[in-house]
Amino acid sequence: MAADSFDTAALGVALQRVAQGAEAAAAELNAADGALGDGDLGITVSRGFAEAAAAALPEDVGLALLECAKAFQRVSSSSYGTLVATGFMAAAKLAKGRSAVPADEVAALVAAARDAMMARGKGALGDKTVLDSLDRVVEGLKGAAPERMQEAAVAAARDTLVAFKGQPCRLGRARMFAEKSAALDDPGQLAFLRILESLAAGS
Amino acid sequence: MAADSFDTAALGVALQRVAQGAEAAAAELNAADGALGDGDLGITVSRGFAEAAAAALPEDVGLALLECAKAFQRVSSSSYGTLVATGFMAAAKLAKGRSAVPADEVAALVAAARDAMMARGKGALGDKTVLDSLDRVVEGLKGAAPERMQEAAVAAARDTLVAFKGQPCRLGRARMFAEKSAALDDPGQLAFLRILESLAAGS
Amino acid sequence: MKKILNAPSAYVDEMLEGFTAAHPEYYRQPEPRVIARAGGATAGKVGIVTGGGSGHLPIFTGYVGPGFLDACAIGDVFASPSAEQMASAIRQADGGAGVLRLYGNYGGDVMNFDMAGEMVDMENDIATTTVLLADDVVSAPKAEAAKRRGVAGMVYAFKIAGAAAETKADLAEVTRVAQKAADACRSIGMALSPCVVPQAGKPTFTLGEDEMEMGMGIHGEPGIWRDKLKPADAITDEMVDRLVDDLPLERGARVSVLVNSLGATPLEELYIMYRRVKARFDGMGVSIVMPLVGRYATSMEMTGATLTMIALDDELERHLRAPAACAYWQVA
Amino acid sequence: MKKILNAPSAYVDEMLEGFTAAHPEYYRQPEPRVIARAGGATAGKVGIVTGGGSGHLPIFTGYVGPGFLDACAIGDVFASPSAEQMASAIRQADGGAGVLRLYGNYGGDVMNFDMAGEMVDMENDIATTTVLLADDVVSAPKAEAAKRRGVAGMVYAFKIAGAAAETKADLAEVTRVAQKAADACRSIGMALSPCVVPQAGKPTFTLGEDEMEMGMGIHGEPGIWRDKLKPADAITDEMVDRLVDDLPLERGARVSVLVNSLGATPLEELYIMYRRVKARFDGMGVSIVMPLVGRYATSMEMTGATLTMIALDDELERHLRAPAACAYWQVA
Ligand SMILES: Nc1ncnc2c1ncn2[C@@H]1O[C@H](COP(=O)(O)OP(=O)(O)O)[C@@H](O)[C@H]1O
Ligand SMILES: Nc1ncnc2c1ncn2[C@@H]1O[C@H](COP(=O)(O)OP(=O)(O)O)[C@@H](O)[C@H]1O
Ligand SMILES: [Mg+2]
Ligand SMILES: [Mg+2]
Ligand SMILES: [Mg+2]
Ligand SMILES: [Mg+2]
Repeated sequence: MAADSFDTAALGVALQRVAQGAEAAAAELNAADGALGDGDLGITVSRGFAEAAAAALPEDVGLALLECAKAFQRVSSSSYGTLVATGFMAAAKLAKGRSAVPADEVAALVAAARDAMMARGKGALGDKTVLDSLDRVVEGLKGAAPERMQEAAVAAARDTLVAFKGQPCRLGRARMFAEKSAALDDPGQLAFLRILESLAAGS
Repeated sequence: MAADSFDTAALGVALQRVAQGAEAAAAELNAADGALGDGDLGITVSRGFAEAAAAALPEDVGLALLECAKAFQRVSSSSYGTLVATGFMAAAKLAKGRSAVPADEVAALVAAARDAMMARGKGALGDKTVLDSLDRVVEGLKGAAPERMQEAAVAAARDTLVAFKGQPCRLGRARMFAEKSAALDDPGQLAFLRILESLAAGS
Repeated sequence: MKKILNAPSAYVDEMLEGFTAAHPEYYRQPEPRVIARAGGATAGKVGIVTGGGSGHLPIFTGYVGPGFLDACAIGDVFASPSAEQMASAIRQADGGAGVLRLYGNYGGDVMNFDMAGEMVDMENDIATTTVLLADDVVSAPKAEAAKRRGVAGMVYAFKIAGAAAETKADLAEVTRVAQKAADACRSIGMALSPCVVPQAGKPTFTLGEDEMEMGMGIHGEPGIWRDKLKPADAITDEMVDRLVDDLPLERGARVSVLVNSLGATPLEELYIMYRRVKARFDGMGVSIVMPLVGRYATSMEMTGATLTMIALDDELERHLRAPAACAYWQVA
Repeated sequence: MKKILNAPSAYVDEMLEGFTAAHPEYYRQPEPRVIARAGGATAGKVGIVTGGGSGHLPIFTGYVGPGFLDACAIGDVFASPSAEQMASAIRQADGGAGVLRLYGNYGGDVMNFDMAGEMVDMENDIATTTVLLADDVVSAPKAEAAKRRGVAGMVYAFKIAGAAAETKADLAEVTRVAQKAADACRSIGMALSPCVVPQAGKPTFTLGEDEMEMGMGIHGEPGIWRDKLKPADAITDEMVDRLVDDLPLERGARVSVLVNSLGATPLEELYIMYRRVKARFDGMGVSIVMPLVGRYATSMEMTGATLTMIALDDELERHLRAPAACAYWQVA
């Protein structure tokens, strides 16, 4: 994604990297989710990206993103899997019919994902979920030069965790553990950071 | 029972003594039964004799023995309780209509109890149960002078335990634990010894 | 193994109070520890009574109802009811055509039921017969089959004898059918963890964290072997093998089977077992009629399962399929 | 907490195989993880689908049957089914009159069922509505009642909505009745010991040897307090109090109540609780209609119980009493 635009080939490379990174982070994410929920988040993320990375991707970037959505739907029906699938689907709609998407549209794709995920999960910004990470990443990407985008995204995802330290989760299973969840990172936000880090690390 | 005959008053005194002795032996008997069965033998014996000792006894020795049978039936439906009730009932039949029973008839009463209990429980001599104790006590009592009868009975009950050391129980719950039961005293035989000991101790 | 109760000594009586309050359309407690059909005995019908210790619901008293039993005497947890209570149950069941005593082969129960029979014979002129359930193949070798204890096979005997009695057959005939059903049943159990008898307050037995015992009885009576927990299919295979060893079946035979939880083992796991049971009988060319999967004969919160099979002929199958109703099993 | 299974990953699929093999008169598995009525959808009738994680039998899929539900999507233990499986279940339930999605308010399930609704709307032109069960009074304060999770109250909603659909009422009307039933339900649970999710292989939570947790959810979600185990009457009193606090009842009101075991807690103890429930409602001048006592919504081998109450009017009572049949609950 350091180029001025990204195509299906670039998406494929990115998925490989994230699949590797997610695999490596799975135990950490399971543990984070286990402290507040059912402990399946690492499985969800690693299986989802492994499935997406293994999928044959059409040249149409929109259809390629749709394949990613389907991959997540196939392997996980946990909240995060469904949300990620929803996000990919929304981005797919925007990208449909094109064989490359300019770098300066990436923020719009992420914003579309964020909005669709908010609609799907009936969540609000500030609830301490992955939605907050997406929102900050959108802001961070706006106006960033193509070669700085990955770095900006990672920084935004990291800032999100810092910003929500001490606040309770207000959505999902973690909502039940107000006190405990305030002291801990939201597992979904943490997962998003690990995803972006593995994307950046490989490049 | 050191006299030449026994009446309801003597029976009442005997029941008091055995009730006390059974109470004292309850924990030991529960434990012995617990090793091979359901651990309720001490409760059965102590509750049964307490109930019998508390009963108002008619002068007719037969009817007095019948009250003992009913007392056991009221408070316990475990095997031993039912068998003891059966034994009292059989003795009651023999003693009915009399206000005193000569000492030299005691062996016959015990024999009647033994036979009724064999019929009720479909047990045989040699199965390592209370039946064997009764059988040896009958033999021990035969021809014993009135003042030696308690001693003879205790000795016979004690001999029974010795004689069956190493043999497996072949009736009741303990039957399921052939090996273990061979190494242990039959709880019902042990209970019978404690009953006779408390009878003798008080006199 | 934690229990919801008030005083342990009130466990059975409070249970029965709730039981009759919840199901007044089926059950009535005319006197303490005796449950009878809500509608009372049926004139001219052979009555069927059972009885035994508490802690096995729906066994025993749950199977009182039209097409099943007429009355039941209820003991303390895992303990026999008294002969007097059994005699009361017999009187409640009496519709003038005699009463069948149909219950599990446990020493205390047998002595008390025999005594009860003598009582009602003397006092009430009620003719009684006895059929003992002795379906647990592990509890004695085949040569001493009469010494075997009765477990979940009772459920089939209750259903079939109950249906025979509903036809207004006489006491000898109902007894014959009940004995035939009892003879056609074979059961085996396995346990994974114990239960707690309220008045004892401690587990009935102990098993290691990943151990199981094959053949264990419903009160924790010893089984055949104790070893590491095996996969469901291996457990089920051994159970099926032991049953058909004891009662060989020909191709084309019909059976019913009951995969029964002792309490804690969930339905999910019974279905995993039934899947294998079905495959095994399919493989033998034996067809399964009206399979039962669930909690039909329990040991409170014990973990484990029992497998019962009953070999059917036309007569037994007809009675098995006849209408019957209680709070736990309805056949329309 | 020991389990009878083969591979943990096969737990749900093997369970469903056994489930349909045992009850072919009720259930059919037209595709993996989707259970439909043996007889298929009823033309002209509103279909009702549900879905959710495994491990709660008879919930969810057990309540497919005449007078109850039409189809169900089944997830892994304690996990949502996929949107695709839910869409299949909706298609199986569709008799041309639209489909009601009736299920518990859990985040993952809601997202997937919403997605499934969009799918069948786009692909199959099936009109759908949603009613969420949110009966657990402990899971959110009354002001945020829409955030509450759904527990055993589902059983009443399935029964009542199912009866409404059987009358061939239209989708809006069935939805109205279902929502009314859902709104009339209140539940509370208490747990004594956890269960083991097969793929996780370890207990869902831990509680001290003589501790209980009041208000705990069916997956071990936290409750109101954790303390020494109390007597049955004290536990029951607190449960009743919390329910009628949340939904006050007048003298002369009618309710049905469900005293439900989470799995290991035996029937005996549910009856001890029901005895107290009955006394409490008697004391309030509230009558109990068709009480349910048993295992209607479980968490595998968890120890504990839930109490559900549904306030009835003539309409809800009529639907509650209407004929219905599944392998676990028959109303004639
Ligand atoms: N309704 C929601 N909207 C947005 N994000 C959510 C929502 N529910 C959960 N999440 C995010 O998903 C993470 C948990 O994902 P996952 O483990 O898949 O959930 P579960 O196993 O509880 O279904 C949370 O940490 C949170 O960031
Ligand atoms: N059928 C029988 N005949 C004779 N004695 C028996 C019989 N069954 C049991 N016993 C005696 O009773 C003792 C056990 O009594 P008890 O604890 O009351 O039995 P349970 O609790 O198993 O009903 C045994 O040790 C044995 O001596
Ligand atoms: Mg999770
Ligand atoms: Mg999950
Ligand atoms: Mg005993
Ligand atoms: Mg006993």
